[in-house]
Amino acid sequence: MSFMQVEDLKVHYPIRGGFFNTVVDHVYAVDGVTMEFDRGKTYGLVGESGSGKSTTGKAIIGLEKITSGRILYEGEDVTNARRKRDSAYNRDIQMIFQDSHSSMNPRKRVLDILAEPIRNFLKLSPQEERKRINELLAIVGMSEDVLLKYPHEFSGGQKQRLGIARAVACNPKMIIADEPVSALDLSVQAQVLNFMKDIQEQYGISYLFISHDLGVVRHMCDHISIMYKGRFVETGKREDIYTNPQHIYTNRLLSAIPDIEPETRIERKLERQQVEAAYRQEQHKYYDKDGKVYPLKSISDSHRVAMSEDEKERV
Amino acid sequence: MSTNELLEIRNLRTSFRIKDTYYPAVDNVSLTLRKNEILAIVGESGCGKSTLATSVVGLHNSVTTKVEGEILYNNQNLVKLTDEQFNKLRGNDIGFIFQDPLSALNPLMRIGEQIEEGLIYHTKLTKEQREKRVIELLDQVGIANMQRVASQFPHQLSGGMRQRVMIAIALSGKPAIIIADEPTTALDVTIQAQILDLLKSLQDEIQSGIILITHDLGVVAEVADRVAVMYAGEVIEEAPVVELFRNPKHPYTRSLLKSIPQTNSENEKLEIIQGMVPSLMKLPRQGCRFSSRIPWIPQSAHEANPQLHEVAPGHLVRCTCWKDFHFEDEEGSVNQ
Amino acid sequence: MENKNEQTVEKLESQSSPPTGIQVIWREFKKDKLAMFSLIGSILLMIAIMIMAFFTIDQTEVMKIQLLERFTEPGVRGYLLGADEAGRDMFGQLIIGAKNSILIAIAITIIANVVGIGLGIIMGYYGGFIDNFFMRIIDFFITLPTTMIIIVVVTIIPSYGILDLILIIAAFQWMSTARLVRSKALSEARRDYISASKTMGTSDFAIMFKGLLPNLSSLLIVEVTLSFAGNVGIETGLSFLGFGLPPSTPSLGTLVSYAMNPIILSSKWWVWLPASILILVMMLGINYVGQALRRSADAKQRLG
Amino acid sequence: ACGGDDETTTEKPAENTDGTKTEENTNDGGSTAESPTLPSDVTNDGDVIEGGTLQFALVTDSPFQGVFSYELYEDGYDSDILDFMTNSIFETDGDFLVTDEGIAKLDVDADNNKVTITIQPDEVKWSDGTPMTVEDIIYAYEIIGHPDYTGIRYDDDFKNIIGAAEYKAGTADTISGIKKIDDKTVEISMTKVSPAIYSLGDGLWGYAAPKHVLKDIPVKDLISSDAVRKSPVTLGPFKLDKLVDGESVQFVANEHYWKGKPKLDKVVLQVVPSSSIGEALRTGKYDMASAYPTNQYDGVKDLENLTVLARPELAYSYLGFKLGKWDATASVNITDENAKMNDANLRKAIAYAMDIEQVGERFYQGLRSRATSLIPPAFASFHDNSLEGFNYDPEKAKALLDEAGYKDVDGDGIREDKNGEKFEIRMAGMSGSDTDEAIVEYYRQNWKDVGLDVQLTTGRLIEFNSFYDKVKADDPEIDMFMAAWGTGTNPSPLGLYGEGASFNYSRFVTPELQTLLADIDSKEAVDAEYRADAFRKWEEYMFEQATTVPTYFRTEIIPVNKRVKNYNVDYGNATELHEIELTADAPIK
Amino acid sequence: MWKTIVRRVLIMIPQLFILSLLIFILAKQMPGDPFTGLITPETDPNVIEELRVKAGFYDPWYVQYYNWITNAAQGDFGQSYTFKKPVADIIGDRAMNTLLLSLLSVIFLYVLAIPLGVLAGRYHDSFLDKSIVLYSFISYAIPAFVLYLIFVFIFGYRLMWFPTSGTVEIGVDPGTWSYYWSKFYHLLLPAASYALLGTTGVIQYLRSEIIDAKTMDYVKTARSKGIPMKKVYSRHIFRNSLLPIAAFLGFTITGLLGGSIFIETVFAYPGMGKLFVESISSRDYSVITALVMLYGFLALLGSLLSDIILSIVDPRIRID
Ligand SMILES: Nc1ncnc2c1ncn2[C@@H]1O[C@H](COP(=O)(O)OP(=O)(O)OP(=O)(O)O)[C@@H](O)[C@H]1O
Ligand SMILES: Nc1ncnc2c1ncn2[C@@H]1O[C@H](COP(=O)(O)OP(=O)(O)OP(=O)(O)O)[C@@H](O)[C@H]1O
Ligand SMILES: [Mg+2]
Ligand SMILES: [Mg+2]
Repeated sequence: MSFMQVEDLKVHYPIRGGFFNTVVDHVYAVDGVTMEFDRGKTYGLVGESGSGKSTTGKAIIGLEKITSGRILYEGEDVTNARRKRDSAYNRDIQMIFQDSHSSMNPRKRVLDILAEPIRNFLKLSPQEERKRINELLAIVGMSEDVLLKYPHEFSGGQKQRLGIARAVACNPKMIIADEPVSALDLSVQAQVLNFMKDIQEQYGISYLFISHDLGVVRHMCDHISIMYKGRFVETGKREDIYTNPQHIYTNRLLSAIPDIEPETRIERKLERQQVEAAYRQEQHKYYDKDGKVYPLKSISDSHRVAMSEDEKERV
Repeated sequence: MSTNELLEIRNLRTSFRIKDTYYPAVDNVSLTLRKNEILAIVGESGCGKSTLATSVVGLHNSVTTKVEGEILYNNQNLVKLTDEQFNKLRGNDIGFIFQDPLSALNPLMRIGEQIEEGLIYHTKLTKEQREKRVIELLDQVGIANMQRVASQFPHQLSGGMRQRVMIAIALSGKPAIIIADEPTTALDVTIQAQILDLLKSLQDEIQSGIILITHDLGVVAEVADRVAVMYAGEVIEEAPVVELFRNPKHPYTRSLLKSIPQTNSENEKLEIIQGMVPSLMKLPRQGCRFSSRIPWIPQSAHEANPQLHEVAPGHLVRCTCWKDFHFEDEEGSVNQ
Repeated sequence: MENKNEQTVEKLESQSSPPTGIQVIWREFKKDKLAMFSLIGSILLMIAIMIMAFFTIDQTEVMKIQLLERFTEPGVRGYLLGADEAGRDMFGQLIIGAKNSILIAIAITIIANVVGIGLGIIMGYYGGFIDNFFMRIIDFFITLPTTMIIIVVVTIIPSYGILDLILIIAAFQWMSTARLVRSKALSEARRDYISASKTMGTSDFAIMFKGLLPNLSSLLIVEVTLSFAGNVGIETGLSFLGFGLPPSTPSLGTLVSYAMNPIILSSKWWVWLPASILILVMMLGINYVGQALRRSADAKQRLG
Repeated sequence: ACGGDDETTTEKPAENTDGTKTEENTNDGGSTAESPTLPSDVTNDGDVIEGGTLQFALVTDSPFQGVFSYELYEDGYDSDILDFMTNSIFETDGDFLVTDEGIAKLDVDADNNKVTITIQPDEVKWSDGTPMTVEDIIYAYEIIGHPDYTGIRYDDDFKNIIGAAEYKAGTADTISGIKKIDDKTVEISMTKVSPAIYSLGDGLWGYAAPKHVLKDIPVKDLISSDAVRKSPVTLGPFKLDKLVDGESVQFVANEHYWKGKPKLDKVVLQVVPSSSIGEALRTGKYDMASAYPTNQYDGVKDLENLTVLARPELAYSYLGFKLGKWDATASVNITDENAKMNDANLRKAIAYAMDIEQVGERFYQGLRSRATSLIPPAFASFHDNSLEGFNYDPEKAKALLDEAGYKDVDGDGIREDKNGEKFEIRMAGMSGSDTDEAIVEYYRQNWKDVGLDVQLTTGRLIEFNSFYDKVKADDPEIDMFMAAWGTGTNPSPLGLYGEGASFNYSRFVTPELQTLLADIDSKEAVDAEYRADAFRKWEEYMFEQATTVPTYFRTEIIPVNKRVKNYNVDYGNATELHEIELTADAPIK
Repeated sequence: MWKTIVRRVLIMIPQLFILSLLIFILAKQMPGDPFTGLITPETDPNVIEELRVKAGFYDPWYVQYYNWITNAAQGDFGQSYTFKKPVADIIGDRAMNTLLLSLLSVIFLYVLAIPLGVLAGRYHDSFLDKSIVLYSFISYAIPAFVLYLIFVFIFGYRLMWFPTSGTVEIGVDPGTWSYYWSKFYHLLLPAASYALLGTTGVIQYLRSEIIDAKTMDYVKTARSKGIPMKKVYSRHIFRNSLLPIAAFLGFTITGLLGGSIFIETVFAYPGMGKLFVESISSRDYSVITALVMLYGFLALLGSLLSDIILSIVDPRIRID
């Protein structure tokens, strides 16, 4: 049973303008997103830049104001409580940031960085705190002598691992990972991804894994949602998405992913061009007259796709 | 130099001065670019790809940078050219595309002006002719409303459009060589695909040689003809694209390929490369530079002074360690 | 498993220091001889002034009027820098004046910067309404003709002395700091480490003043240094216009404004010139120090 | 007092618009007696040139206001400018008393409280050529008395003219007391006539207004009219030719001047800041300067191209003691017997302890000297030469203090009061130049030498406006205060020391003093001898009481370029402007 | 664009209103009043009292304020107590003088500072750069008015190259060529002195802007086009660094107005700054308040001007 549900989440940013600098419009950064999370599973969130992925993640963890919608955690409505700093919710939901470098205070030593959540949430004695930190370092495979260093003295991968160590410090139930590897080189990316999987296995953490790299998402996630302009166009199990994509946007995204098969690149290019042409011709069918994505309709137990009413009939 | 060869880089070494000492960031690199081919240079961040590219166009700060070796183009050694001589080639014979098109475009200049600028110095076209050419170029890179875009400023365009403009600038002199330094890294996948397709089709059109710098092996597989893999300032492997992906030899290349999440790797662990690329000042200058990251391979497997060896036609590999290489867990033992 | 190797690599890197900390500043000073010279010179000068003013010079003695010593020339009868029209020792006045001016400038700098930095960080961190509200106030303050208002206020205060002067000037000096800090805090607050701290339950106050503030420190050092130099100037200017401190409280400003008397300007140089030169030297020194600090805060312009 | 005298207005604090120039330092000067080194006239050799242009520097740090009408101006600098182009209808002697030599003759009928003014020459013309008539004299009264007049000259004195109040109230069309007898004569009836009438007091007005020009301009618009601001029609030796507002004026000779056409062609008057006047004179930019700052005497003292003339100023500085309060409702001064400073010996001791001689010598190069009485020596007939003043004598001061019971009981060098309690005197002083600050510090040292602890009210010298605010309000923080009075040409002390005088800042009144003051302006005092005697008695009384201790007499210096042929600044026989001649085309450098 | 300007102007109204309240109350708090200056034995104290009553100084402050602000809103700032003229007339003349002085100063300043800043940035770290930086620091560090005094002394009196007071020579007729020359001639020394000491900001800003610009990617792009270095500097680096300087203009003028007090005092130039100091000592309330309002207004205008210029020269900033 899912331990956390997000219901019809909306985050709208006002656009000010006009003569008196009043709100003239809104950016519909997140515009009605519904998700639920099971323990120990990874949920992928994919979409092009600006589609609202990060905003969704930040709204869930409480970094953004929610315009409307609800978040239920262990059966309780935490929509408002989530912004309270020392709530259980805050302790149980943690985040890993895209830019590992900027996610650590450059003026703080690793010791203080790792200790921050422990001091806030666990209230341990100094010895216990130190013990916990050493455990964390062991988990991410670093020795104690890094504690006195500053973040800039680490490589990207190391920093990202420290970021993960910090996120797991208080045994969270879920970690929101916002593009945790997109700034990393291939080999380092592999390190971090492996590592995230290890931890998940060990502690049963759930991930909300945000990325625009469909290859990585496929590798990591059990369940994937494709996002476009603040809404989901398609959501389903990994297989649903990769083997049976329904929405034209999903198709287009999938066809654009480069593959490391040079032999078949000519075919892929042709296919890509076909999908692109189809997308251009048929996209009106997939979006309403305001260019918005239609509501999701289930097409199987796990697989839901956005479609208009008439489209649905056709299916 | 055969007629097919556009550019030949021989033993290029580019060093940066840091605290009064010169550290080579590109060390003894030799490469050849042929007509109508895309030569991809891949490698991890900091391995010297951009340094190499900038050396070819002579954009290094001469005070803090030392460029040695030869870069032969049209029977001239580019390394020896003065800035003025180089200016005749830059923008005319050699076009350059930068990674981040936003910062690479002058924010205060109209797009049209920026494309036109090179033409002023390299052609004798009149103002009208130049303007016509700008429109043509924009058309060529697939921008629909050329007229309007020409009169806009960079910040008014989307990322993909900006990169197209950068390409138009690079194309403006009908260059024989185009150097593209990570042209798609800042872009979304769908846009990346469009830009790559554009580059490919342009190349068919204008028959120039392209050096494409990237760290994304997927991109390489999509467009490159030949690939050079760099590690720590050196080229460690060079091969035609299919050969490289089918038959990678160097341990680094092999590890790299294994670390890409694959369709079938879903629940498996990815292969990783231990450690990290040493920083410029701490690069090992002796022996196989990759050896420290594969410590389970005995030192004896490495060459004392690793050289490029041709292992198949057009396929070069540095050092002999590839012969003894196996992945760490393939033997099941872990060297602590 | 793989950690062993990493540690060796890390060890090589070592020597822990934050990216823009004291070490960078120190390196910058070592590179720039002039800045180093200015730093040491300014510090020594100020220390010397303070020591002399507090320990070796008797203010009542210096300020005693001795009509017979009127306009005594430098070097005569032990008057190192001569005497003014009331026969008061110029050297003593210079030291006491410098002490007063420096202390005033320091006090103004501290008050204005504490307010400016505090407010700036709060504005930048919270943004939104709080930011807007204070921004309007700052906008208002910035358009105020500061010199004029200060003059009006000065004429209102009945017995106005050093403390009043400090408070009045400080009241009009915090805005630019607040603005600068706000804009930096605004961009800094968008960085992920702030978000990270929020998700880890740190209180807003701790984030602002323990997390964010240290990251603005290099900028602030520059700001504080240069505003210190500016504040020496303001006091001088007010004295020149006749709205500064009374002559019984010598300051560099009062000494310099003796130059307004044409006779003193043209033939009694020892009355006004030493103070002018002291101001020049001090400000120059502080500016060179400030420039080096600024370079160390801005990686692009660093020398070393 | 009469409001229309140029000499007085230069003394006014009103001119001190820049805050750094207060009475104290603009018109520094000393008594003639003490600075004999400087002459009051020059005679230069050399051949006189035909005509020529006199370059005149008006020393001020702010622009002049440019109200060129005696009835309306309030700023001293405007009167300096007016001097060149207007002429009082009366001439005065060395005591500033009206003589018979002017355009008009004054006849006083003291018994009937009437005066008659008669135009003497056959024809006097305004600068535009229109003849002057008695109507013009009357019109001046009608301006001041007019309901729309907002200036300062409609005062109690003016109300002395019969019918002035009714005219002011708008209930009468003319001032009934002013009667035109014929084209040359006017008769003015007054409620009372006192000796002050000869000093142009009692409401008598010394100027004529060009009625033919002004009559069409409503009185309330006069002050902004071109007839006052830009092209005044005047009676003086020169007439206004060109004007740069607030900065400079060019005059040309008035061919209609009643004493004959001036010898100069032109006068150019320019505002020069006090900080640069010395240099300007040195480099020969100007022939003379008005109100040359005394503390810059050094700057001109030794210049070859100049002669520095001097004359006593009609002013004195003083140290006043607060002895009571002003009762605003009853408009009287009330002396408080128990006032802290109500001990003549204490006051005298304070005065004897001041080393005024040294201050005058050192800070003012002898241009200020110890004042001995409350009447400046310029009023030769009224000034009491026999008074010695409180010459610096610290021993005497100590003796007086001991005698009065102010003794140092706790041995800290500072005297305690009669009851043996801490005794601190608070003095208010007006801020001005740095010199003023130094001088006050010096006096405080002097007082400390005799064991008196004098502290400054507010801890520093007080800016002019606040100073008068505080002194006027009898601020309890003030035990004594240093200030100065310009006396004007009418030395009558009633307005400054009388029971009902709000300017009597020491608030000292006694019946005896009342009588003495009344005597000075009594009917009997119309007799000059009698009046002089009354003055002296009052002076002696004030010296004995020492409630207002005169500190300095001041000497005004007037640097004059050596190309000016003859020039005399003595009040009695000053060179008239139309007589000035030059010996070179440009000032000598 | 127009909308923004109109909006900004509308925002000025409450700002100016608050400023007016502030300065009015402050001004009334000053000890003394315009009539204190009339104190002399020659003046009847009752006359002074009467004048005070007539001027409304005994009314409650809000009544005085109301009367004043309602008139001021209609452009009538009252009469100057000192000059007996409408305040607008006096300030009008003086403001004109100050604006002329400011304008010429700004021109001189830019003419001097821009080449120096450009050179310092172009030859960053060279001897030339160091000399320029030294000069700019000295000009900042030196107590300005001392140098002004020395200039007046040397150039005005010792060398007699320039007039030392006033705005125009007496005797030249308004409207003639020599009149304008005389005006210009009177402005020359103060404006040049100001410019000489006021360059620090512009030089420092330009210099670091150019040093920054040199490392920008777009400069690399320009070089990769094969444009001669000279042209890279002129078309890209200088242009991009200089454009923001244009926006400084508004602020520079505002700053200059503030500094005008010193210049005008030393050079005996009758402008607003000097008028202000004079009015303070004569307690000429109506002039003080009107002047502060004018300064405030000009400051607002200056910043608006800066924003407008910036939005014109920098296409990234759009105000609409
Ligand atoms: N504070 C904000 N105010 C206004 N608009 C915002 C704000 N933050 C985000 N947006 C807008 O909301 C939309 C969604 O942004 P979001 O960062 O969630 O996208 P994303 O999918 O994470 O993109 P990327 O892949 O680039 O990180 C974008 O159009 C963005 O411009
Ligand atoms: N101007 C410079 N001065 C000193 N060192 C430099 C300079 N430019 C680059 N380097 C160093 O040279 C090495 C190679 O840098 P280069 O930019 O060529 O790498 P790259 O392969 O292009 O990396 P990326 O993928 O991150 O662009 C790096 O270690 C870098 O730190
Ligand atoms: Mg994002
Ligand atoms: Mg690179």
